[in-house]
Amino acid sequence: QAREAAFQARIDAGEYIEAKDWMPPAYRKTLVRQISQHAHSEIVGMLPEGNWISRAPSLKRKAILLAKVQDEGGHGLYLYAAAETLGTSRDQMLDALHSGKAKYSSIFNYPTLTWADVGVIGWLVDGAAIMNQVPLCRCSYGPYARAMIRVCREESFHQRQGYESLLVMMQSGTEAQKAMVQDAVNRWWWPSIMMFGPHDSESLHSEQSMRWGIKRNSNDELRQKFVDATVDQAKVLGITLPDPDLKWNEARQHWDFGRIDWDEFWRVVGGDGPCNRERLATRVQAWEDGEWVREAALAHANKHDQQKEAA
Amino acid sequence: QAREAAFQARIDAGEYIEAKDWMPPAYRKTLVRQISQHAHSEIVGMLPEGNWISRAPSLKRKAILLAKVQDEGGHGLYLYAAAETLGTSRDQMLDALHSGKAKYSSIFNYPTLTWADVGVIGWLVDGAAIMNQVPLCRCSYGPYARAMIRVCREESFHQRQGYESLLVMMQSGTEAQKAMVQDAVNRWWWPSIMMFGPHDSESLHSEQSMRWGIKRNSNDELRQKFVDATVDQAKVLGITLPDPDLKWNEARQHWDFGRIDWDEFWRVVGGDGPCNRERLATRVQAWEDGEWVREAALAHANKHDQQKEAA
Amino acid sequence: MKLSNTPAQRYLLRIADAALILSQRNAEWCGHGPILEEDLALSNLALDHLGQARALLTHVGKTDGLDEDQLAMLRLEQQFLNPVLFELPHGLHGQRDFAFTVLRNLAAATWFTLLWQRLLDSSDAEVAAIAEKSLKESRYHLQHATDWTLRLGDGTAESKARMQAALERLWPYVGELFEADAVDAAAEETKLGPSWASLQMEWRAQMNAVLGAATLTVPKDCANAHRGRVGIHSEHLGHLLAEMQYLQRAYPGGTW
Amino acid sequence: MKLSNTPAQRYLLRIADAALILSQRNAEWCGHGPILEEDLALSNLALDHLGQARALLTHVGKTDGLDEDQLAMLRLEQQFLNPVLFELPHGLHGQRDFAFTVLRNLAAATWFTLLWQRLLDSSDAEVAAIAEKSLKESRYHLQHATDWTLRLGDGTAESKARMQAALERLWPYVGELFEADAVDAAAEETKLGPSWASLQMEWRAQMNAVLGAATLTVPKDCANAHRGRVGIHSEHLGHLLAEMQYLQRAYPGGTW
Repeated sequence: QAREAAFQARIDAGEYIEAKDWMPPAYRKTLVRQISQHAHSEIVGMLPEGNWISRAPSLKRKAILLAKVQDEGGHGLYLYAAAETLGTSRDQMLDALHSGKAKYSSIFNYPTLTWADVGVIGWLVDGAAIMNQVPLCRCSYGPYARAMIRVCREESFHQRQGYESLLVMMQSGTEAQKAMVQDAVNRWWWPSIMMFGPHDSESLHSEQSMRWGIKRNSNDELRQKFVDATVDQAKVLGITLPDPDLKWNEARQHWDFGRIDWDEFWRVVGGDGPCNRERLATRVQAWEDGEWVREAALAHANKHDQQKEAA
Repeated sequence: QAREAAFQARIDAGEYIEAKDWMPPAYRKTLVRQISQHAHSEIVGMLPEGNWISRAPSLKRKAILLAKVQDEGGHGLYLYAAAETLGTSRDQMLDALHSGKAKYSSIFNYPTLTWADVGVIGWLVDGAAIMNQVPLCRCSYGPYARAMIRVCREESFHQRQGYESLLVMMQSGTEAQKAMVQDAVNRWWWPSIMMFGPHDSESLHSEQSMRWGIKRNSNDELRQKFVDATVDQAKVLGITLPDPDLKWNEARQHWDFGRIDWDEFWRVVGGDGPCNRERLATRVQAWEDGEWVREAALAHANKHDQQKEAA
Repeated sequence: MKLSNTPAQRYLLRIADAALILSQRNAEWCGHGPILEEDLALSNLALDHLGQARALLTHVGKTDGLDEDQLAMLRLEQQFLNPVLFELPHGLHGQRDFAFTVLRNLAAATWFTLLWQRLLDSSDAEVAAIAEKSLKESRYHLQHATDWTLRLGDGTAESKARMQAALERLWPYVGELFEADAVDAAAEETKLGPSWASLQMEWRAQMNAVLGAATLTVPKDCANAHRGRVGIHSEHLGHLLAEMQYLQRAYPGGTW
Repeated sequence: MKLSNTPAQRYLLRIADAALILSQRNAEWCGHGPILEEDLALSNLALDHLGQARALLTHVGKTDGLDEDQLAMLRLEQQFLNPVLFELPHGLHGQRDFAFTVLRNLAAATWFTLLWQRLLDSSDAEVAAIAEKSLKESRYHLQHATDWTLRLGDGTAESKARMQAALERLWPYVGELFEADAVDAAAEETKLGPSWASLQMEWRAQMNAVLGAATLTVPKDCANAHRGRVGIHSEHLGHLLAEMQYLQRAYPGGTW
């Protein structure tokens, strides 16, 4: 009891909690869930964009995309490492992903259908992710906060690259390219603003997470911030956001936007999005196909250790 | 001894030998080898052309190609059936193919690299095959001769289709298409004239096969006939055959042609052609992948029979 | 590609593309079948669907002066209107899963048979004529796919497990075959053809009967998430088209 | 595509295309590696090779006013000059065989390291500069591939069997790396770079050492039947290019 109060006091004082510090089991559990989910999202998130590496339209774009997807894998790596400081192994977390117990960001259950999707994911999806993640750089758990600082720096870079690639197509491209960009925006806009999660009134866990300094802003707050920022960027691009209800609200000093299709949101979260089954099956297959490699690496390391001991 | 003489007399009289007739073991063995090799060639021969079905440039060409490759499978079917009349099962023959014991035509160890290869295979490879096969329609073994009549009819059709597709490209196509046709002819010409086998002086088995009425013309005779026929067709097409020594010999009333690279011929026959390993591996994999299907079909048939008996 | 994209054209393109893309998929078995006879049967199936697609594409393009190859080889992915079911690869990662092939062909043949039957009464005489020829083919395909479903469902323990797994993979995609929308409603209105939703009951009854006889368990339905019919496909179609259209695009202006 | 196709261009294109096509292949692992760390390592390898290819292509195209993308995206298959080894798929039928990937990367890194080393002395200063940067990368690739060859060759019975099988599949393609021809001779003559044949002894010595330490058996040599270096490829390159070049061809005149 006293320990909990002391713990809460440290958080309230803005101190970082470190791996060796005492923490309430529920805090630990919440963090493992959140960090591993974030790590899984990076790993599964490699697949939709990875789908276009072989078909990137220029060598420069291919290099940028390959480096970006690689960065996502890197984010996965240091997020798993951050979660491991809380006492859960990477294999345990992967088991939870592969068995369907752990979640990953629902956005990756949509398919990438054209090259413009790659740019739009950079602009909108990474943009929304950054809005969600920047506050986590001040998260109360030190290892997570430090991982997020690195993640956010790279994500902003990706977001600018994505936006720039769209700008090139919209400003110097052919009509077919412009149509491709608009089509991609039409498909990704609503899923992107769903990335902030349900309305505050429907959001579980939020209050406790706020108190623990794991969450710093409400879903609706961040969503509004994202919409406000994006509307201007869309104008510069010269594309139309697919929401007829989008308009400036002078009183609120914010952009109003239309009703989100929460049925779709929950359907995709629940497993019935266009790609849920395939994404998971792809990860599971990669894992299973790689089993003999992991086994051999382990066997080799063991042999090698024995030889060293024997020597 | 007397039986052998009587057998030879029947052949000399131009009679057909049928499955139930007595025949010398060596005659049977030679036929099984030759017919199964021919059947294997049809099956393996589906692969190089099959490589272009997904990429055929028009729906009409796709339909023609698909039908053609299907015909080859059909030829395989009735050739296996003809060989089975000699007491060897299809599974035994396939085992021999998959283990590398049985051969198939070496021409299929070359890759199909452009769409024009499909037309050139029709024109040159099927053309050479027909030269080899037409005499077999009068082969002494009835079931084989009858199978060959059907095979030859379809092969001539394929040959005309192949030639026609080249003609369209050469007469109405773009420069890039014409270059593609010439390139394909450059690659397939020499392998095609190697299809008639080694020079008569080097050819094993030939004499006995001639006496048995399994072979009716010598390799060099057929090769010359093929070259003579093809030179004119090449002129109509407007392509150059890649042999600087090709010229009309007034005295022989035939076309002279350059030295064949027998080293290459024997290398490919011996297993070191560009595609030998892959062709065989592909067939073996299809067979292995299909094992559960064949087992299930058998299990189902057995169950079904038992149910009928029980009823 | 100046296609007017009238509702009638879109209705027919959905069918034409279903046949075309399924043909492209089934042709991938050519030379790789588990049994030579089956290799031939799948090529035959691919040929029939290719023929159906050609007839419909030719008909659809006529008013806009577009031929079958312009429609097949020069449309972009978003302009293909087949339901996603038809574009799925046979196996997830390059493999060919014969169980999936058989079950998709069963689902497709059941659906095509019902559809052609109704299209016999199309107000478009050309469509009715195409349906008449195609119906005979699809009935044969249905028989063939039914036979194999029974054999493999009620074969060995392994074949049953493979069939059930393939069925689970396939099932989320069948919903799209029966969604109602404006294109569909317009076709019913003009008597061009039936709304696809109206085929659903009969399709389910037939599928349940065959799958039941094959000792397979029909999976639970899930909400349909697929919208190939309005040009929003899976990630697989783009790869398929990259191959299918490559020559026409690499050799522009060619005569083939 | 108005490439002069001088012997010097062809010599450099062989190297550029080797790097480009190998990059395309290794990138296929992105998101599918057996271990996350290896996923990243293979992407990194692909990125390095892509960078090498871009530098060389840019250099090769300069005199003809062609940029890297025109060379990469608009050449036809017969104009690619990489040895066939680099275009082979990781597994025969769509699968990714990590054993093959490791061994090809070992063969490639050994070869690239020797080649870049000699190209440091190229009479073409630009080539020498590219070689200097690339050599550092290839040395790292070599270390990485060597580590994995040892691990998997001398790991479990299964991994050893897989490695040996992959080695048998790969070996018929290595001969092409060391064939001498006129393009090669001209490069040696002008000191543009070494004849590839001159790398052979050292390559074999290094490979034998690593494969031996990995308890693998070096297969018997066979006559080289492959001629990718003069534009005669395997059936695999066409499929790879259909994907790689699709967008440039489907959206002509685009700015990316």
